[in-house]
Amino acid sequence: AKNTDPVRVGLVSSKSGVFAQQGEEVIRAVQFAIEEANARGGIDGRKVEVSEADDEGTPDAGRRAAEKLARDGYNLLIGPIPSSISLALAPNLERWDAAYFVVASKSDKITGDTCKPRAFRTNHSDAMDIAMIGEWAKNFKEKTYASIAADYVWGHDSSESFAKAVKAQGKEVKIQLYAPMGTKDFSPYIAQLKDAGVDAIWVAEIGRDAIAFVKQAQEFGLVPKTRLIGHALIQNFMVAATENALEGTQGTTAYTPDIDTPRNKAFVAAWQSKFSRLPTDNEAQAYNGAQVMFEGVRKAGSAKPADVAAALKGASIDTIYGTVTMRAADNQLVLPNFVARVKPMDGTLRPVIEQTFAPNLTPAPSALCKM
Amino acid sequence: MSIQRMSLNTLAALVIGAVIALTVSSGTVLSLLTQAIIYAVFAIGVGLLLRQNGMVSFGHALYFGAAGYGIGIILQLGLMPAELAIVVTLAAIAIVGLLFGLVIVRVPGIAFGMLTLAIGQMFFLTASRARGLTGGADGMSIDWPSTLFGISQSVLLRPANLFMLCWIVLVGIILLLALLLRSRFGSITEAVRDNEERARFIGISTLLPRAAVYALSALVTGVGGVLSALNTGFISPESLHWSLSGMTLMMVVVGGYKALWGPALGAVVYFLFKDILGDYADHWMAIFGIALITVIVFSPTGIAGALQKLRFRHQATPAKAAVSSH
Amino acid sequence: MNNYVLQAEDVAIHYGGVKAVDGVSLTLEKGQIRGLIGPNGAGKSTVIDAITGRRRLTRGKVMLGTEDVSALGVVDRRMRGLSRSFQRTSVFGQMSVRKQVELASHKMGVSDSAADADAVLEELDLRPLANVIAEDLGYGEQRRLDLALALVGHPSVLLLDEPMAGLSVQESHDLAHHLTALTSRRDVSVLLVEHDMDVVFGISDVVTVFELGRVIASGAPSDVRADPRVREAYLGSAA
Amino acid sequence: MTALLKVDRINAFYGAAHILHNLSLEVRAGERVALIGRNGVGKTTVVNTLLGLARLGEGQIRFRDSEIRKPRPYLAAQHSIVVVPQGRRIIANLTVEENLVLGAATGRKGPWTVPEIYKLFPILQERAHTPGTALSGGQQQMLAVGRALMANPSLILLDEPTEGLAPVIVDQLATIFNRVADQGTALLLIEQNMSLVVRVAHRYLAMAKGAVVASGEVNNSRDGLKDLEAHIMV
Amino acid sequence: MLTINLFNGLVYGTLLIVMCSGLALIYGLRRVVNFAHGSLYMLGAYIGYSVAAHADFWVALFVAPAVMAAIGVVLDRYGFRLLQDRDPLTVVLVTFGLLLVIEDFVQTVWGKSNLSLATPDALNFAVNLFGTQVPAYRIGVIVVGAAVALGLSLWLRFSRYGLFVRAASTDPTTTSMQGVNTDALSAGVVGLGTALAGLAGVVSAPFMSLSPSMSADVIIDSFVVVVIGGLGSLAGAFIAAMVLGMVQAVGAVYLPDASVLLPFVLMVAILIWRPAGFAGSRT
Ligand SMILES: Nc1ncnc2c1ncn2[C@@H]1O[C@H](COP(=O)(O)OP(=O)(O)OP(=O)(O)O)[C@@H](O)[C@H]1O
Ligand SMILES: Nc1ncnc2c1ncn2[C@@H]1O[C@H](COP(=O)(O)OP(=O)(O)OP(=O)(O)O)[C@@H](O)[C@H]1O
Ligand SMILES: [Mg+2]
Ligand SMILES: [Mg+2]
Repeated sequence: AKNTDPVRVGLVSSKSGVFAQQGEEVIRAVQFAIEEANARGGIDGRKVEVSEADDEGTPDAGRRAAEKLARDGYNLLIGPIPSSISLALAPNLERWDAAYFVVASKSDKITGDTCKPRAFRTNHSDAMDIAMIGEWAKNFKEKTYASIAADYVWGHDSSESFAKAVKAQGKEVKIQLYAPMGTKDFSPYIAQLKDAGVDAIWVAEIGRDAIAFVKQAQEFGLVPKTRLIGHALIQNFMVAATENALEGTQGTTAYTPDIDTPRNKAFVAAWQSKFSRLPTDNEAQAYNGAQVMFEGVRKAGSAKPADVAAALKGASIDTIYGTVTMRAADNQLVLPNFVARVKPMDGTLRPVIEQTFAPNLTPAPSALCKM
Repeated sequence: MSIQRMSLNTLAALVIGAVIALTVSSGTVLSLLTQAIIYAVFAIGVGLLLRQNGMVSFGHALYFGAAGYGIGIILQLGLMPAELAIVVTLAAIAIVGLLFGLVIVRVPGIAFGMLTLAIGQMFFLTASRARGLTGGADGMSIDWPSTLFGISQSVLLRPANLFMLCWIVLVGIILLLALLLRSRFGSITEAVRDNEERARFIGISTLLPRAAVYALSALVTGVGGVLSALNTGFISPESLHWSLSGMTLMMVVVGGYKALWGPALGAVVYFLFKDILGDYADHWMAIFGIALITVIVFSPTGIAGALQKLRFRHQATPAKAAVSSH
Repeated sequence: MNNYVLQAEDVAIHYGGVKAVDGVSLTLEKGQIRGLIGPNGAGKSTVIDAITGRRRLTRGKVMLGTEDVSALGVVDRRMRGLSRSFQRTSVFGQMSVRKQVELASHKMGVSDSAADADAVLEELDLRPLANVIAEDLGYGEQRRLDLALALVGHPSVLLLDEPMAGLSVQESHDLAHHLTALTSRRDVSVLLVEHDMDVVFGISDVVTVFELGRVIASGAPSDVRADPRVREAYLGSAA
Repeated sequence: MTALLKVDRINAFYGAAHILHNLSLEVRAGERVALIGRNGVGKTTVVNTLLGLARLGEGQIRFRDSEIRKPRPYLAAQHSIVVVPQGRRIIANLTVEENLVLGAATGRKGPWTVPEIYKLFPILQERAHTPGTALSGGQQQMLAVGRALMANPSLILLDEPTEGLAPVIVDQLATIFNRVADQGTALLLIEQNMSLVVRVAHRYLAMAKGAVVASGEVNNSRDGLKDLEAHIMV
Repeated sequence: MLTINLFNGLVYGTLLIVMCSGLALIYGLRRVVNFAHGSLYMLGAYIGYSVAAHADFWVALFVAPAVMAAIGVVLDRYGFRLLQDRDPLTVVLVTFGLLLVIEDFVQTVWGKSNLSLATPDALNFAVNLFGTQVPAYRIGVIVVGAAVALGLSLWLRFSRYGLFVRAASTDPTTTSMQGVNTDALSAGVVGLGTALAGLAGVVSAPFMSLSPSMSADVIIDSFVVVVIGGLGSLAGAFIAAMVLGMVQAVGAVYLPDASVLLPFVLMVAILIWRPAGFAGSRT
C-alpha cells in the first residue's frame, strides 16, 4: 500500500523583532504554497500540514522554536530570515530528525563550513551575488564611486567585491564607508558622501538602516543628484517605505514578477487572484523554497526528512526560476541572478529586471563544505 | 538551614531530576526543560549578584556568551582538548569578572546596571562587527569533539541525558553557593551590601568582597553559558546582547531572589509560560508583558517569596512580636 | 616620651570655602575620656571623620600610638584599634543584631567573637533583641546597636558622636556608667562628642570646647565649665 | 472651640507590626501640649500616622472639621498643621533659602516670611545659598523649624526638635517656641528632654506601648520635672 | 565639512535632549528607570503618523504629545503611584512589561511594516549654512530641542512648581509634608515627560523611519545620556545629550572603526571617573 503520511512543515519565522516585516512575507508565502498544494490534492496524495512558531529574530529563540516543531513531528523546517538563525539550526538537524530549507539567509557559511546534508539553500548566496557584481560592473558608465555598507561581514564583503569589480574596469572608488548596524542618523555619512563628489554610490544596507539612509540621502539632496547602486537595496518593502526616493535606482534583485518561466507566470497569476497584488521578492523566494521542499517529497516518495534530503541531493528541479539544480556538493540551488531598476510599472513603483545573469555564474562550491 | 537539611534537600532534588529524566518520554518536554535549566543557572548567577551585592546587572549576558565564544574559538583553533577548554574558559571568565568587578562595583545603584549594560553592549557590538573566525553577526558553530569527558556526543546529547547533566550542575551550584553563603564570606558580603560605609568602619574592606561576588556571579553565569554551548553547538552575538540579560533579570525577579533557588524557579516558569504562549497566541508579547506586570505587582518577593510566606504561615509568630512585648 | 594613644596635630578640613575644622590639635591618653563639646556646626563630627579617615585631611596629621596613620584608609585604622559610632545611626539593616555584632568582632580578630559579642550586647541591654533584624528595631535600639558595633573587638580608641542623642535620661545614665567602666576595665580611651552636659561633665577626664573649627578651651571639666567664653558661646542656662 | 487635631482611638501599623493601640489625643487652638515617652513607644509613629506614612487601621483622625480617612503627607499642611520631623529631613539639593521657600508651599499668609526667619536664625542668612545639607546637625534643625514656621501654621508638631543640639541652642529654641505659641500657634512637642518640656508645655500626654497612659498639667517646678521624668523611665 | 558634522551632532543632540529630559524628569520624581520610554517615543511617532495622515504634520506635532501626556498621567496614577514603595528593580521590570505591551499594540494597530512620514512642505527645502546645504527641517529640530531645554530649565529654576519638582525629586515625602500635593505633581511631571517622548517621536519621524522595533534604537542612547548626565539631573542630561550627539556625529567621520563603541566608552569612562555622572557631585 502506498504510504500517504502527511507532509509536516515547521514554519519558523519572525513574527516579532527586527525581521518581523520580512517574516510576515515569508509566512504568508509559505502558507500560500501549502494551501495551493492541498487544493491540488496534496503532494502525491499527501496532505500538507503546517505548524508555525515565532523565532523573534534571534538564533536562540529560533533554535528553540524549530526544535519544538521538529520534535513534535513538524520536521520539514522553513522560514527564518537572518543567517544566524539558519546557522544555529543546521548543526541540529540530525539530532532532531529534521530537514531545513533556507529561503532568505545568504551567508556563505550555510553552504560552506556549516553545510549539512539536511540543509538546503533555495535562495541566492552572498557568493552568487558577488560573482555577479564583477560581470555587472563592466556596464557601469560612471567614473568615480563611493560605497556605504553595513558594518558587518556581509557589508564588508559586498563593499570590497564592488571596489574590486570597478577597479578592474580602471575606475576609482573614492571612499568606502561602513555604518554600524542600527544606525538611525546617517547624516554624518551622507555629509562625507556629498563631500566626496562621486558619480555613483554603492549601497549595501539592510532593513531599517537602508530605509533611513535612502530617506536622509534624499533629505540632504544626495539623491537623486547622485546615482545609487544597490546591493539587495531595491526590495519591494524598501521601495514602499521610501516613497519615490528609489525611483530609477538600479540594483541586484533576487526576484521580480517579470521572470519569464511557466511556473512563475502561474505563481504570479495565482497570487494576484488571491491578494490582488504582485508577490514581493521575499514572498516569491519563500514560495520557491516551499516548492523545492515539496519537490523533494515527491521525488522521495516519502515525507521523512532523511528521504527528502537524499532525494534532493543533486536533483534537477522545475521552479519559478526555470529548471535548476540542487548542487550535490553544497546543497545550494544554482539559480540565475538579476539586476533590476525601480520603475513605475502598471501603476506601481517596483523593481523591473534589466539584466539576467545565467546560473553558470555561480561560483564553485566552497572547499570548506564537507558533507 | 542545617547541613543535614541541606544534604537531604540535595538528595531529594537529584532524585526528582532522575525521575523526570526517566519518566518523561517526550523529547520536546525534555529539551524545553533542559533549556530552562540552562537559563536557571544563568539566572542564579544574576540573582546571586542581586542578593549578595544588591546590584542589578544588565550585562551578564556578556559572561553567558563569552563562555560559548571562548570554547568555540579554542576548539576552532584546536588549541587544546575540549575538557580543558571548558576549564580554561571558566577560569578566564572568573578572572575577567574579578578584574571588571574591582573597577565597576564602586559605581552605585542603577548607574551600575547601566554601566554593565554599556560594557556588555561593547562586547556585543565588537562581536557583531568581527569578521573571520567568529563569523560576526552570523555567529559560529562550536565543533565539539565526538567524545567529551569520555562520553560520546550522541549519548550526551540525548534529551534525557543532557537534561540530567544540566540538572546535576544546577543542583550542585545551588548547594555550593548555599554552603559558601553560610560561611563568613556570606556575612561579610551581606554587611557590605547593607551598609558599605559602616562595613568599612567595622574593619571590612569592601571592594574585594563586592568584586568577589561579582566574579562569582560571572562564573556561575559562565557555567550556564558552557551548558548552552553544549546544548546548541552554536554561538552568536545575540548571546551577548543586553536584552538577554534583561530577560534573565525578569526570571530572577519573577522567581524571587531572596532565596538562592528563586531565580531558577523563575527560569523554569518563564520557559513553560513562553512555550504555552507560543502555541496559542500571536500576541505573546502583550500577554507576556501583562503577565509579567501582574506577577510583579501581586507578588513583590517573587514566586519563591510567596512560597516561603505560605510555609511560614504555619509556624510560630515572628520573633519581633515576641520581643516587643517585654 | 608621651603616652598618648591618639594624637591629632594641626588637623584641618575645608569644604571648598568652609573651614569646617581649621587647625585642631587633640590628644587622648590611655584610659582617658575626653569630652568634646561646642555649638552646632563647630566641626566636632568633622574632626571625628578626620581622625577615622572618612574625610581626607586638608592639613595636619593623625598619630595612633606612635604610628602616623594619616595616609591610611578607614579599614586600616579600624584594624589598629580606632573605632567609632555615628551621629546618624548606621547599622546593617538586613542582618540580625547578634550576627552583625559578632561579625564586627570577628573582623577585629577576636578569637571568641561570639562571647565578645554577647558580652557587649549584654552591657547594652541588647541581649533580648539579639535575633531581631536591625531594620525592625526602634530608633533608640538602633542607636545602641550602632554603639555595640563600635564597642566590640576590643578597640583601643573609641570616637563616639553623640551616643546619647535619642536615648532616654535613664538610658543615657546607664551608657555613661558603662563608658566609665569600660575605660577602666579595658583601658579604652574615649573621645566623646555629646550635647548632654550632665553626661559630658560627669564622666570626662578632660573637656575640649570647639567653636568655628578651632579649640577655644580645654581642660578639667570644672575649669571649662567656669570659662566665661564657653558659657557665652555654648553653655547658656545649662552652665 | 473646636480641636485643630483630634485623634480618636487610632490603631497604626508598619507592615504587620501593630504599633499604636487605640490611641487618642486632642490639641486645641493655641495649646502647648507635650507628648512624652521613652524610646520606641510610638511617638514618631503618631506623627507618621497623621501623615499617612504609617498605615492607619481602625480609628478616626480629624484635622479641624474634616475627617481624614486616607491620610497623605500633604493633607496635614493643607489643614495648617505642619511637622518638624525627627531627623530634620532637609532637602539636599535645595539651598537653605529654597528650603525655607518650600515651607511656604501652601501659600498661607502670616507673620512668618523669609526675612523674619533670618532675623530669628542669623546663621541661616549667612548660609542662604549653600545646600541645606551642608549645614551641621544643629543648623539643620534651625532650618527645619524655620521651614515649618514659613507655613504660618496653626499647629506645629515638633518631633524631638532638640535632639543633638547644644544647650545654648536649646535655650534659644525654647524661647522661640514660646514666642511662636504666644502668637497663637498651637504646639505638640514630642520630647525626651524634660527641661524643655517644662519650659514650653502646659499640658502633657505620656505614652507607653503605643497608647497614652497618663496626662496632666505641666508643673513648672523641680518636682514637676521629676514627675515627668518618671513617665519616661518606665 | 566640520560645520556639517557639528550641525549633525547638534541635531541628534537636541533630539536626545527632548527624549531624555522626559526620562530624567520621570526618574527624578518617581525613581523609575523607565524602559518603556523608548516605546512611548515610538507610540508618539506612530500617533503622529496617523494624525498627519488624516490632518497635517503641524496638527500632529501638538496632538501626539497631548495624547501622550494623557497616557503619562494615567501611567503615573495607575502605575507608578501604586508602585512607589516598591523596590526600584521591580518597577523597572514593570516598565519592561509595559514595553512589550506597547510594542505588541503598535504592531497590531499599524502593522509590522516600516512606515514613513513625509517632511512637512513648509520645511522641505535646503538652507545654506556656512557654505553647506542643510535641510531646513533639521534646523527646526534644533529649534524645538533648544526651546525644550531652555523652557524646562527656566521653569525648574525660577517657578514655584519648578521648586516643588526639584524638592520632590530629592525627597518626595518631605516635600509632600510641606503641603505640596506630590501625587498630582508626579502625575503632571510624568505626563510632561511622556509628552516629551511623544514630541521626540513626532519630530524624528520625518527623517527616521517608523517601525515596531524603533524603540530599542533610542532607549539605550537615552540611558547613556541620563546616566552620564547624572540620573535625574536635567542639566546633566542636557550636557550629556549634546556631548553624545557630537561624539556620534564627529566620531562616525573621524573614528569610523570605533564610532559605534564611542557612546559606551564614554559612559564607562565617565562613570569610572565620576560614579554619579556629571551632575552627581553631591550625593
Ligand atoms: N559636606 C559638607 N560640605 C560643606 N560644608 C560642610 C559639609 N559637612 C559639614 N559642613 C560644614 O562644616 C561645619 C562643621 O560641621 P560638623 O558636622 O562637623 O559640625 P558638628 O560640630 O558636628 O555640629 P553638630 O553638633 O550640629 O553635629 C558646619 O558649618 C557645616 O556646615
Ligand atoms: N519602619 C518600621 N517598620 C517596623 N517597625 C517600626 C518601623 N519604625 C518604627 N518601628 C517600630 O515602632 C515602634 C515605635 O517607633 P517610633 O519611632 O514611633 O518610636 P518613638 O517613640 O518615636 O521613639 P524615639 O524616641 O526613639 O524616636 C518601635 O518599637 C519600632 O521598633
Ligand atoms: Mg555633629
Ligand atoms: Mg521618634
